[in-house]
Parts: sequence; C-alpha cells; structure tokens
Amino acid sequence: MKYSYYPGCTLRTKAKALDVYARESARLLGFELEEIENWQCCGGVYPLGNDEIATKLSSVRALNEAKEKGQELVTLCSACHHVIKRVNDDMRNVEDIRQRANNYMQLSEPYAGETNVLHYLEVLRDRVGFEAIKEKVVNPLKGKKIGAYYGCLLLRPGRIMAFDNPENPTIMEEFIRAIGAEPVIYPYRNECCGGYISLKEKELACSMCEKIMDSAAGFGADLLITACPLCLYNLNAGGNGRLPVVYFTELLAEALGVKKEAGNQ
Amino acid sequence: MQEGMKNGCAGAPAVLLERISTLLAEGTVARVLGWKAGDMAYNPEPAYFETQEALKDFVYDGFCGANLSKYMIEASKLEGKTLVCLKPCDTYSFNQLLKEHRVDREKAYIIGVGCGGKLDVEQIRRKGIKGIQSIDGAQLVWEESDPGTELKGIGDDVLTIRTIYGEKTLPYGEALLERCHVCKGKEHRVYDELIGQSRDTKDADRFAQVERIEAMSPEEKFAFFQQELSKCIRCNACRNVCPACSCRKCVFDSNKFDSSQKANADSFEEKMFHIIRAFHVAGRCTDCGECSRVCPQGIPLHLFNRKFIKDINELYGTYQAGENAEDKMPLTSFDFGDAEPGIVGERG
Amino acid sequence: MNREKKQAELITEISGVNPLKCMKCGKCSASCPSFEEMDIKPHQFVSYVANENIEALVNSKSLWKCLSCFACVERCPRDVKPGKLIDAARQLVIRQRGQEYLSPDEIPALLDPELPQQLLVSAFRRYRR
Amino acid sequence: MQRIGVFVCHCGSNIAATVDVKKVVEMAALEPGVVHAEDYQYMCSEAGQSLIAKAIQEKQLTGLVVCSCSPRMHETTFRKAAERAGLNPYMVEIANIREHCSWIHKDMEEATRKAVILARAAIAKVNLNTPLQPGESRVTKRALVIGGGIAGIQTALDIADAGYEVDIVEKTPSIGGRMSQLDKTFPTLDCSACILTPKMVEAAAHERIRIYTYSEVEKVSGFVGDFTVDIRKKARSVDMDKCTGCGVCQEKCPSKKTPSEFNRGLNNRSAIYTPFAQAIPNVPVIDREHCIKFQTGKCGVCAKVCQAGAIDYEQKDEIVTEKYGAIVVATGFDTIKLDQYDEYAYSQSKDVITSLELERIMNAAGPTKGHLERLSDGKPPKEMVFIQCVGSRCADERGKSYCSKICCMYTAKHAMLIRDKYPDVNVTVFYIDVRTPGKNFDEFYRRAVEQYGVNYIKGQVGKVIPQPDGKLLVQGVDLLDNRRIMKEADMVVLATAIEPNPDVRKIATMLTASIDTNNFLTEAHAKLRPVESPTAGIFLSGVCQGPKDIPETVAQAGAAAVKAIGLLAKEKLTTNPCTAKSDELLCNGCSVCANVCPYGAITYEERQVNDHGIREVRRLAVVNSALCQGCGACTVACPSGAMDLQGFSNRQIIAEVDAICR
Amino acid sequence: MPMKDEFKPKIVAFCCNWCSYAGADLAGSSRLTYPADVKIIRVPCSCRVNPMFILRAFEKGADGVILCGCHPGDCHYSTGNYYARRRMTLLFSMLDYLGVENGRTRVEWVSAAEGVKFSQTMNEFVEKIHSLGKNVRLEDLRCRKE
Repeated sequence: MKYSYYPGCTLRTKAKALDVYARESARLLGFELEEIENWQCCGGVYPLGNDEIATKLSSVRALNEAKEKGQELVTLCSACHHVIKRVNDDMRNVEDIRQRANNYMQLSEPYAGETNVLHYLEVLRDRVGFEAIKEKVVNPLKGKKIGAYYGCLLLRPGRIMAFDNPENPTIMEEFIRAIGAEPVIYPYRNECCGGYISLKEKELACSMCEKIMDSAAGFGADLLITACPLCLYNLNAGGNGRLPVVYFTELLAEALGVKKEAGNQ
Repeated sequence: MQEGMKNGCAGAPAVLLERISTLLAEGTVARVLGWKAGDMAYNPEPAYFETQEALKDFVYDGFCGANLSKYMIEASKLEGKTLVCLKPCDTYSFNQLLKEHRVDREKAYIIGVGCGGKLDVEQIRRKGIKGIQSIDGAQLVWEESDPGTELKGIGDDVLTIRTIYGEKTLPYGEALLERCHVCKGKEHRVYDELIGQSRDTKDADRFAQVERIEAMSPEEKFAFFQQELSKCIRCNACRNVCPACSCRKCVFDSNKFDSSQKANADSFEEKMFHIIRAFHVAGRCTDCGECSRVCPQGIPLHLFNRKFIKDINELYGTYQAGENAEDKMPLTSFDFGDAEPGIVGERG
Repeated sequence: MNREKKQAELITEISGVNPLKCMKCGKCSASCPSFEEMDIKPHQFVSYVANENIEALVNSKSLWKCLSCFACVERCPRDVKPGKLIDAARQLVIRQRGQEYLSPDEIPALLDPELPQQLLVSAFRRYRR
Repeated sequence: MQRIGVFVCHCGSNIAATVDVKKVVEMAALEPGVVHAEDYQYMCSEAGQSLIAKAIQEKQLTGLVVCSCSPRMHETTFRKAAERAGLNPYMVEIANIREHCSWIHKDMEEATRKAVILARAAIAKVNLNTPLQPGESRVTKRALVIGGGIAGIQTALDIADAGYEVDIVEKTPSIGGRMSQLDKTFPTLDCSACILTPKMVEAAAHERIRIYTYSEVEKVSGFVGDFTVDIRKKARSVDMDKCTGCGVCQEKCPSKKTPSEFNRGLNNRSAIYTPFAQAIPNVPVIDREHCIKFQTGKCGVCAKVCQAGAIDYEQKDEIVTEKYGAIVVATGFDTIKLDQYDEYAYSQSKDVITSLELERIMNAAGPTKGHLERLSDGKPPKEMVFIQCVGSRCADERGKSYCSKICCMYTAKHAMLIRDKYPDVNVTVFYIDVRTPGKNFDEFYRRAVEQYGVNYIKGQVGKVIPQPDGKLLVQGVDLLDNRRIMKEADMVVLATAIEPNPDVRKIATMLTASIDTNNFLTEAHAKLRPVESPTAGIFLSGVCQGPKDIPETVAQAGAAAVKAIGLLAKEKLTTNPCTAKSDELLCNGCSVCANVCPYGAITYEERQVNDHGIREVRRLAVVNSALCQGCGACTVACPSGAMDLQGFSNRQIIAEVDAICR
Repeated sequence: MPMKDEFKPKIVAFCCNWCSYAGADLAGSSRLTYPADVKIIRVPCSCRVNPMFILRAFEKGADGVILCGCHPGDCHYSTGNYYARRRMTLLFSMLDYLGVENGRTRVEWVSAAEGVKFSQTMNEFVEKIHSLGKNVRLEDLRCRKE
C-alpha cells in the first residue's frame, strides 16, 4: 500500500527522528510513504481568519498532488496534520474558500477536498490495525508505563479532525498496548503545552508543561510519547525534566526491532 | 409463401398461415387478430379474420410493425377466444395490460411469432427513394427447425424497391424501425405457442439518444424539443396506438382537470400533453416505440418515454415494464432511501 | 459609521463568529489554560465585540496570551468559538497597523539549539503579517 | 352558479394593521359568484359568527369564504357556524391572510395584494365546492396507554375511573418508570416511592386496567376510534399465574454479574430478576442474554428452587391483538449519554456521576443502602460539586438545544438533602442560570442557599481533572468576579440533559404522530391543544411531549385522560367526508390506485355500467369511505382522472392555481 | 424611488396540511418573513399533487413551483411523501430534459415544527427564481398580460 506523505519542515531538520522511525516501521508493516514532490511548509498554524486564502494554498497543493496520484495523504507532525486536515475540510465544505483557492491555483481540474488526510497513527489504527502490529512486535516494551501526550492539534476541533474523542482519546493508548507497554491515562494529556508561546513567554509555557509532567508522573508514567516536535521541545525545555519525552515512532521502531536500521539512515 | 398478394405484398409464411387456419377451423379460436395488406406494399394494417376464407388476405412480413396487444382490450370483451400474433416486443405490452386487468388471458390464444426486425418505410424514403411501387425482400424466410433457434444476422439481406424512377436496392438493416436497433430481445414473455424464428437486430445503445440530449445545455434542449414538438398537430395517433394509453377516456378529453383540448392553441399545450402523456405511462411503457412509428410528423416521441425509463433504471433499479405480469411498478412503489428530487439539479 | 463599529464588524467577518449566540456560561474561560495571564478574559471577548469596545480589546495583552489551543472552541456549547474572535482581533492589529509583536531582530536572542522550525514558523504566523 | 359570501376578519390589528381589509372586501366583491362581502373586527367572535349567519339567510348564500387566520385554527369554527345557519359546512373555505400574509409581510400594499389573491383562490375553489356529508364510524371503548411510568399510570387510572377499559403496555418488567428510581421529590421532599407505590398498586388492582409489562407495541393500524394494535409480550420465562413472588429464584441464581438497569449500572443483579422490591407485577423475568441456562444449557437452578413450578424456559414471545378507540403515549425520557462530554471525566472516574445515579445512591434501597459514599473507595465525601446544564442548552450536535427544565430544582434538592443529612459536607453548585419557575420553587432554591449554605457559583465548569490521589480537581471560573476556581472535590454530580425515550421514534412512526427535531412528540397546538397529537385519537402524556417535572406530568396525564375519555364517551364519530371517489365512467379498473392506497380502502368489483348508451360489465374501483383517510395518493396514480378527492378535487386545485397565477 | 419593471415572480407553494402547512403557520406566528410572491395552496398530502397542477401553474405564468411535505418517514398518511418523492423526481428530471431550468421546481420536507426552515426555504427559493428571471419557456403566452 502506498500513501502520499507530507513530512513538513521540522521533520527535515530538528525532528528527523520522528520521520526516519516512521518510514522504517512503515516498511516493516507493509506500507510505503511516498513523499510529495516540492512540498511547501504548511505554515504551522491553521489560519483562523475566514478571509485568508494565500496561507492555505501550500496545503491545497499537497492535497491536490495526492489526489492526482489517487493516494491518501499521510502526515506525522501534529501541526501539519491539523493544518492540512482543516484546509481540506474547507475545500470540501466552504464554497467561498474552495472557489477562491481554485482561482489562485489554476489546476487542470478544480480541487474540492477529494483527498483523504490521515495521520500516521490513523494509518496504524484504521489501515494496518493494532492487532496486526501486535503480531509484528519483536521487542515488546514490557513493563513500561507510558503516558500518551496528545496536545491540542491532533484532537481539536473534534468535528473537523475526526481523529478521536477530543476529551477522552484512546488511539495512542491502544498504540501503547500494541507495542506491549502499559498506557497511563492522565487528565492533562489533551491540555496545551504552550505551543508557540514558548518563544516569547517561556515561563507561561513552562508552567503548563510542568502541570502535564506532574500529572503524568503522578499517575505513574515513566515516559511520555508525542507526535509533535513542538510539544516535544516544550516538554523537554520546560517540563522540569521529571519524565523523558520521545516520539511515538521511536518506540514503534524499537518494538518492531528496526530502530537500529533507522538510526543508520 | 403465397404468391399473387395484392400490391406486391409479401404475404405470410406458410407454416404460420397453416397453423392459424387449423386453429380457426377447429374452433379453438373464434377469430384471428393479425395483419392484412394495405393499399401499398409497405403498410399492412391490423385486422380481424373470422373465416378461413378471409385468411387469404393475412399478411405477416417485414412491414408488420404494428403492435396488436392493445386490440386485445376490445377483443377480450368478445365471445370466444381471439388468436393474436405477437412479436417478442409486443408480448411485453400484453403482459403490462394483463397486470392492469385490461386484457383477459383466458380470451387470448397467443402465437408468438418470430421477428427479424421490422421495416420503416420512412427510413427508405429518407434514403431518397421516392415513388415506391413495390418492395421485394420483406418476406420472412423461416427454416424448418425449432422456433427457438435464432437465425443468422441480417448480414447482406437486401430490399429491392421498384419505383416509378426504376429499381433501387437498400440493405435490410438500413431500413429498420428505430426500436429494432435497440431491440429488447427476441424472447416472447407470454404465449401459447411459438412459430417462426427471430434474428438479432440490436446494434445501438438504447439510451444513446437520450444521453445526447441530456448532455445539451438547457437552451439547446429547449430548442431541440421546441423544434420537434412544434410539428405536433395533436392528431392523437400516438395516443391511439399506445398500448399503455388505453384509458377509456383520456384526461385531455374529459373535464376532470379543465384540461380538455382538441388542438394546440399555443406552444405550451403540446408540451403539456406530451409530458403528461409520458408521465401517465411512466413505469408502464414497455418502450414498444409505436408512438414514434405512427407519428405522421415524424416526432421522436419515444424520447420522452425512454427518458423516464432511463431515470427509473438509474434511480430505482433496472425495470422493464411487461417483463412479467407480477412485479410492482416503479411509480406505485418506493424505497425509504430513494433519491430526493434535488438530485435532478445535482446530476447536472 | 464610526471606527470601532467598523472594526467590530471586521472582527465578526474575519472570525465568522456571531457574538449573539453566546449565552454567557463562561465555559471558555473555565477551559482556558491562559486565563490567569489575560486581562480581558475569554468570555469577555464576546461582549467586547458585541458592544463594539474594540480599542480596549486590541490593546489587551490577552491577544498575545491565547495559545490557539482550541479548548474554548471545542467546549463552547453555543458554537460561539471565542478563540476565533481573539484571533481575528489579533489579525486586525497585525494587518491594519503594521504592528508586529515579533520583530526579526528579536529572534537570534530567542533561539536555542533544540528549537524546532515549527515553532518559528507558527510564531511568525501568529505575531506577524 | 354559487352565491358566495366573503367575510374578511381584522383579527383586531393582527390582520388589519398590515392588510387593507376594506380593499380586500372591495376586490373580492368583484369576483364571479360573490354576492356579498363584508369585514369585521373579530369574525370568530359570537358577533362575527352571527354576521355570517345573517348573511347566509338574507342573501341565500351557497358558499362562504372567510379571510382570516389559518384554517388549522378556525376552519371548524366557521364550518360549524355555517351549519347552524343551514349551510353545508363543506361549502366554507378559509383564505389564510394572517399566518400566511399579515404576520409575515410588512408592506401594506404588498400584503393587501397578496390577501386579495388568496381570497380569489378561495373564492375560485368555493365556486366548485359541493356539499359533502360526513359518514360515521364506531368507537371502541377501550384505551391503550404506552408507557407505565407516573404519566401512564395516572392517565390509565383517570380513564379507568371514568368507567372505560384501559391497557398499559410497559417495556420493562415492572411499571413505575423513572419516578420509581427517585429518592425524594421537590419541592416538598416527599419520598418518591411513598407516593408512587400506592398508585402502582391501585393501577394493578383496578378492575378496568390490564397491565402488559415486559411488552412492546409492535404494530398499529386503523384510525381514531378504531385502532388495531399488536402487542408483543416478550417471553418472561416465568409463569405469571403460578409465581408467588417469593424471590428465592433471584437469591439462588448463580449469574449475578449483570449491571442493574434500575440502579443505573451502579451495582449488579441476577439473571432472573425483578427490577426493584416493590415491582408490579412482582414476578421476575429471566434475562436470557445473561442466563447460564439459556447461554450454555446447563444450570436450571431457578426451576429447581421454585416451589410454585413457575419457571418456564420454553416460553415464547406472544403477540396479542387488541382494538382501541384512543391511544395515549407516555413513553417518558432517559438521560443523554455522556461520551461527548468527557471533559467532565465521567468515563474516567467513578466518582463523577449523573444526578439520576445520585438518586440511587441516596436511596435506602440503592446500591449503597442510602449512604452517601464515593463509588471508587466507599469513603464519605467531604466536598461535593454539582455541575448544571450538562448537555442542555447546546447549539452544537453534542447536546440538546433545549433546557431540560428539571435539573435546577433537583440539584437544589440534592444539595439541600446532602447538607441536611451530612452537615460537614460542603456543596458547591456551578450554574449558568438558576431557573425556578413554579409554585414554591424559587423559595426552595433560596432555602438551599440561605438555610443550608449551598455555595452557588455562576460559571460553567471547563474541565474535571482527576488527581492521582483520587480527588477531582474542578476547573471553573466565577464569572461574577472574573476569578479562576480550582476546586478540589470528592464527588462531582452532573445534571445531565434528558431526552425522549429513544423508542419514541419507532412508536411515533407506527402511530403516524409527528415528532419534532428533538424527538419530542408534537402537540396539535402549542397552547390550545397541548395534550393531543395532530393525529386524531393520539394523546400525549408526560415527558414524551417536552421536559416536565412530576406535578406537571401528573397534570398533563390527567388532561390526556380527559381528552381520551371525551373521545371514548362518543357513541359514533363523524368521519371526514373529504375522501376519494371514483368516476365509474372513467375508471379503467387497472388497480394502480389500489397499489398506492396505504389503508387498503380501494377494492374492485365487476359491475354493469351505462356509458352513454353502451351497457357493459366493467371492473371498477370502489372506495370504502370509512377506511379512506383522504391523502389523495390514488388520485395522482390514476391516469384517467377517474379517481378524485372530494374537498380537494382536481378542478378545485386547478382553480386555485389559476387564481393565483392570474 | 419607485423601481421600474421590478420582477415580481409568481410562486406557487403546495403544502401538505399536516406538516408543511403547519410549518408555514408556525413561520407566520413566529413572524419569520418571506416574500409575498409565495402563495400557498393547501393539499392534504404531498402525494395529492398531480404533475398536471405544476404544469398548469407554469402554463398560467408561474415562475416557480415548490412542493412541501412531511419528512420521509413522518407522513401523516405513512407513505404519501414517498410516492410524491418519486413522482416529483421524475417530473423535475423531465422538465430539466426539456430545457426548463431545474431551479424553478423544488421539493422540500418541512415539519410542523420547522417554521424557520419554511421561511428560509421560501426566501432561498424566491431568490433562486429572481436569479433565473421570468419564466418564458413554459408559459402559455396567451396568459401573459401586456
């Protein structure tokens, strides 16, 4: 199975780990991530102004390329996923945006949200299946108590992201179970890490990350996983260091026994 | 084959004539409903025959396109059985009438006659052949084998047409009625016995014409139908021949809707008449094509009915009226998940 | 039409939010992780816009404290989405006055080796035109 | 030619303020057939009606057009007035110039023009009206009540006391409904069971009431006065006649792991069970899904211990068919599912509960024997938080758009009862608005605050955050002083929105009773006919029509009973004469009409006709006017136009079309 | 300032007695406005509406015809609107086939509780008819007053 793949800027620089482990694991699980040609940065945040078009075009370009290939579009970074899924929803449902974006783009055939956008985790859940993953695990992470950190971007707004129950998600917990570890459910897993505010308001971001860390540690987690480079950065920089934070793909690669191969890349 | 029919008419296959004659003589049937020669070689017309003597005028050849099933409404009221010759497509109409309790199966002795495609003199004329005196090649050649076996295709069969300007020839396949190009098949849906063989004439897609119109812009569609319908003289030939249009009294002749009209007073009226007529037969029309065959103005009236058939097939599942006498008709049934009327705009 | 009225209309237009749908339940403020940092609280954004009290709103430090975490958007029972209002107010500041909350000169001092690209990109989107 | 009178109503200023009624009179007078036209302040008043009567007599009117409010409001009024004056009531048509004109248009000239056109259409129709005679149909003197909660019980008792037979059909094994799950009731704090149980007993003992529990309505046909209903009596697996209700089977049943529906899943019950001790009938049922005998074939303990030999594993569902004259729907409510509101951690903590669960906890017969304790560790709470409006008053698809109405009061009740019984427990209520309309209601709420010291904080809670130590951190805000609240609580109670019982959709469809976007049954008129469905013979009792508390439910149950009694008291009903009729000279006998008739009202007969001298036997459609409900489906299916609908004939509708497009 | 030649469309709305007519009443009592161009004809059920009525309206100069009935599943007569749905779908398709703009006909299901929907639907429909302009294709020209 082949998917179009949108890595995003950070996965090419600071978050290479998120990317390489994902690709290596994908190979083992029997699907391939085919990188979109000439992708451009998604902008990092979904433009909330109803009147903004230009800032949505890079997403539309990627979406359209996947459409032309007849593939679903997979993302890994929470921010990219959020932006692209929401822009896709606009293209599907908001006539004004669809019309104006298409006017700009001058595509051979107008794009109207035909592409299905999937997060890597959704591929694992809905295409591969956690049961199938469980069967392929060679190094089950037995005894590890892992807290899933979702953050905001994957889950909200729930109606558009349609990723999981925004207030009581289960996908990462199921993932943790699939790789043989024990999930720890803690109430701050869908609270914000501070996001981009950490650039100028370090303290505010720190206090948020501390709450997250304390809550997870309090419920017995000894490790946090995330899908977002910015969450990872904030939690590491501001989270009082109580718990290590890693990308979920790293644990996946480890459990599947391909961590080393990925590391060599 | 008989020789010496008047007007150069081709007569009827001997095997058919003999059997009819026997049935009449035995008293199995009180009369025969068939065709007799018209004033020209190409216009045999429906006729009753009550004696063996009368059967000398009986004709069944390539020009016997007329669908006799509608006559069975009146024939069902007569004493005794009526023998009726039905071509495969005519049996659909008979079934539909049966479903609507308009004909009495017990009063009918149906001979399913073979059909090799029926001819349309208008097609011949359209080829520039005028002043027709007689036509050769319209007679039926049935082999002495089972009625079930299918004959070879039309192939090189040729009509030889004597005209006042001399003799012309035309391939048989080029003179067929429109409906034969989109033939529903050569299987009789209801019969008492089968005589004669059929051959396949289908060489076109039934809905191609409808699709062509659907693809037009609204302006083009309107212009097309305006052009066609403005020819309508409200002679009611279509209505009179249609086996589905069998109301005792047509709504356009009664005062039930304040809609009684005799002739078109304005361009709207023929549209209204033809839309309503098509609507009233929607789900009941077997697509026998008689309306177009008899229209003196050459209006392709079947395009209305066929549009409804196409819509019904697409929206409610494939349905062929008259295939049997039991199925529920599409307009008297429904499905909870039927498409909303808005689909008309959505399909573009 | 006075300036503030115009601005209020612009905010509702950019955000697509209808302030009249608000029933003043306060769930947005109760959900907001930056509540304590804000001088104008999330539930008040709505009445500031409805009352066309825009000058105060655009000068509020709340504009720069909102994390765009969508907690208020997700939980609002009336589909008002205060987060979109504050974002629109921020747009108004950035677009109309050419005011920018982040200047390129500031950046080198803010960088550290681990800082992901994503952070800069999104901060730029939020703080600059 | 008709002699038509046109009467234009001002409806005070409701019509006259936007429609120039004089102009309507003037224009109507010019229409063909009109011999009289006048206007009046209130045409529906007695004076207005006598104006009409006078004109009918003086001008020998043969038809009337009243330009007034909707025919759904006063058509009957004017038809009766005409009848009293000697005119066939079906010679009256209404032009709706209020709801469809004056109330929605602002420009006087435009509204007047439209009113004139609407009047013309009605006049054109009346010109073609013919006098119609209503038929008669019988009334079965028995009522069906669907639902055996307090609403259904009260309705059944009232109908039975008036001397009519009543059947109650209840889905669960016992009557009693939601009220039987409640501990105390506001605003008097009566014990719920103490006031409900006697009514349950009374219903069970009543000679004119039959109770079908563990049963469901399966099929409804017929119409007002003459419904035929199939009731499915689900297999109880216990013989109702033999069982003595000793309870030994429940005690000995080895399968005891099924969450108790009655206790909202807070504890477990046996596979053979009665929902609660005072159940009526006091006969258990076997829940076959959880019964070891039914699942594995091995067990049979209950049969062994039953002295009466009442256990019957072979019992099958049974369909009972009964006739009824009236049907009362009393299907009640349930609380919404909370999976869309997990910010309140309902699925994450056992100590976050719904108010209905709290009722069971507070109840002496409940899972904790009435002790207020945390379900997680059994410890008594010190801090309790109530959150109001969970899922109510929502504009999005997660919740309900309406106010559930009862939550403010029961929350005050809970707060008060807890403070009364456990004075050391602090109670905090987070509210958006406190709504207490009702006799002694606001006083009750104020007592909770002033006398019992319940802490009310204005502001909806954002999130309930379970703590590692088992406490619940409630994150809210006090809107009145703009302060963030982080309250540590031991238990959190959610005032969960109520919704109509999900089965009501199915039932409404069977009854052809209409339902609104929230699945509440629609009343015939929001103010004037609140307990009747628009479908004749169907009445509404309790929360199936809209959120209500107990006193309101009982009041409405009585009102529904009175309406049903009013119907049952009639010997005969007059039937709607606007039925289909076939013209024998045009009928083809093709059966197309019968194929679309939902009532089986069309049959065929062979009959001789004389068609302009032609005498022949034809197959002809015949409409049974008692069965025909007048939908008109057949009239359109009929290609020849033989089938027509009296009162809405083809020519009448075409005349209206012509008048509007003129 | 008086508007010259302002297009005043003629719009016929067939409403079933049980749901849509009541919905229109509710729109009225809730004072939800829609243009006076819409005139309602009450029929017992959407299945009472004969295609003939719709064509007749067009013949006599209507610019748009809308049919409103109970939502599928909620018909007072159980099944009437299902038949209406098929009939109207086919009729509208035929009109479209004949080159009549399909925006001139519409079916909408409006319950007795949907006053808002009724008024919204009528506003939209009138707007649509305005955008299509006068109906000249189907009209019997003799009916036009000049």
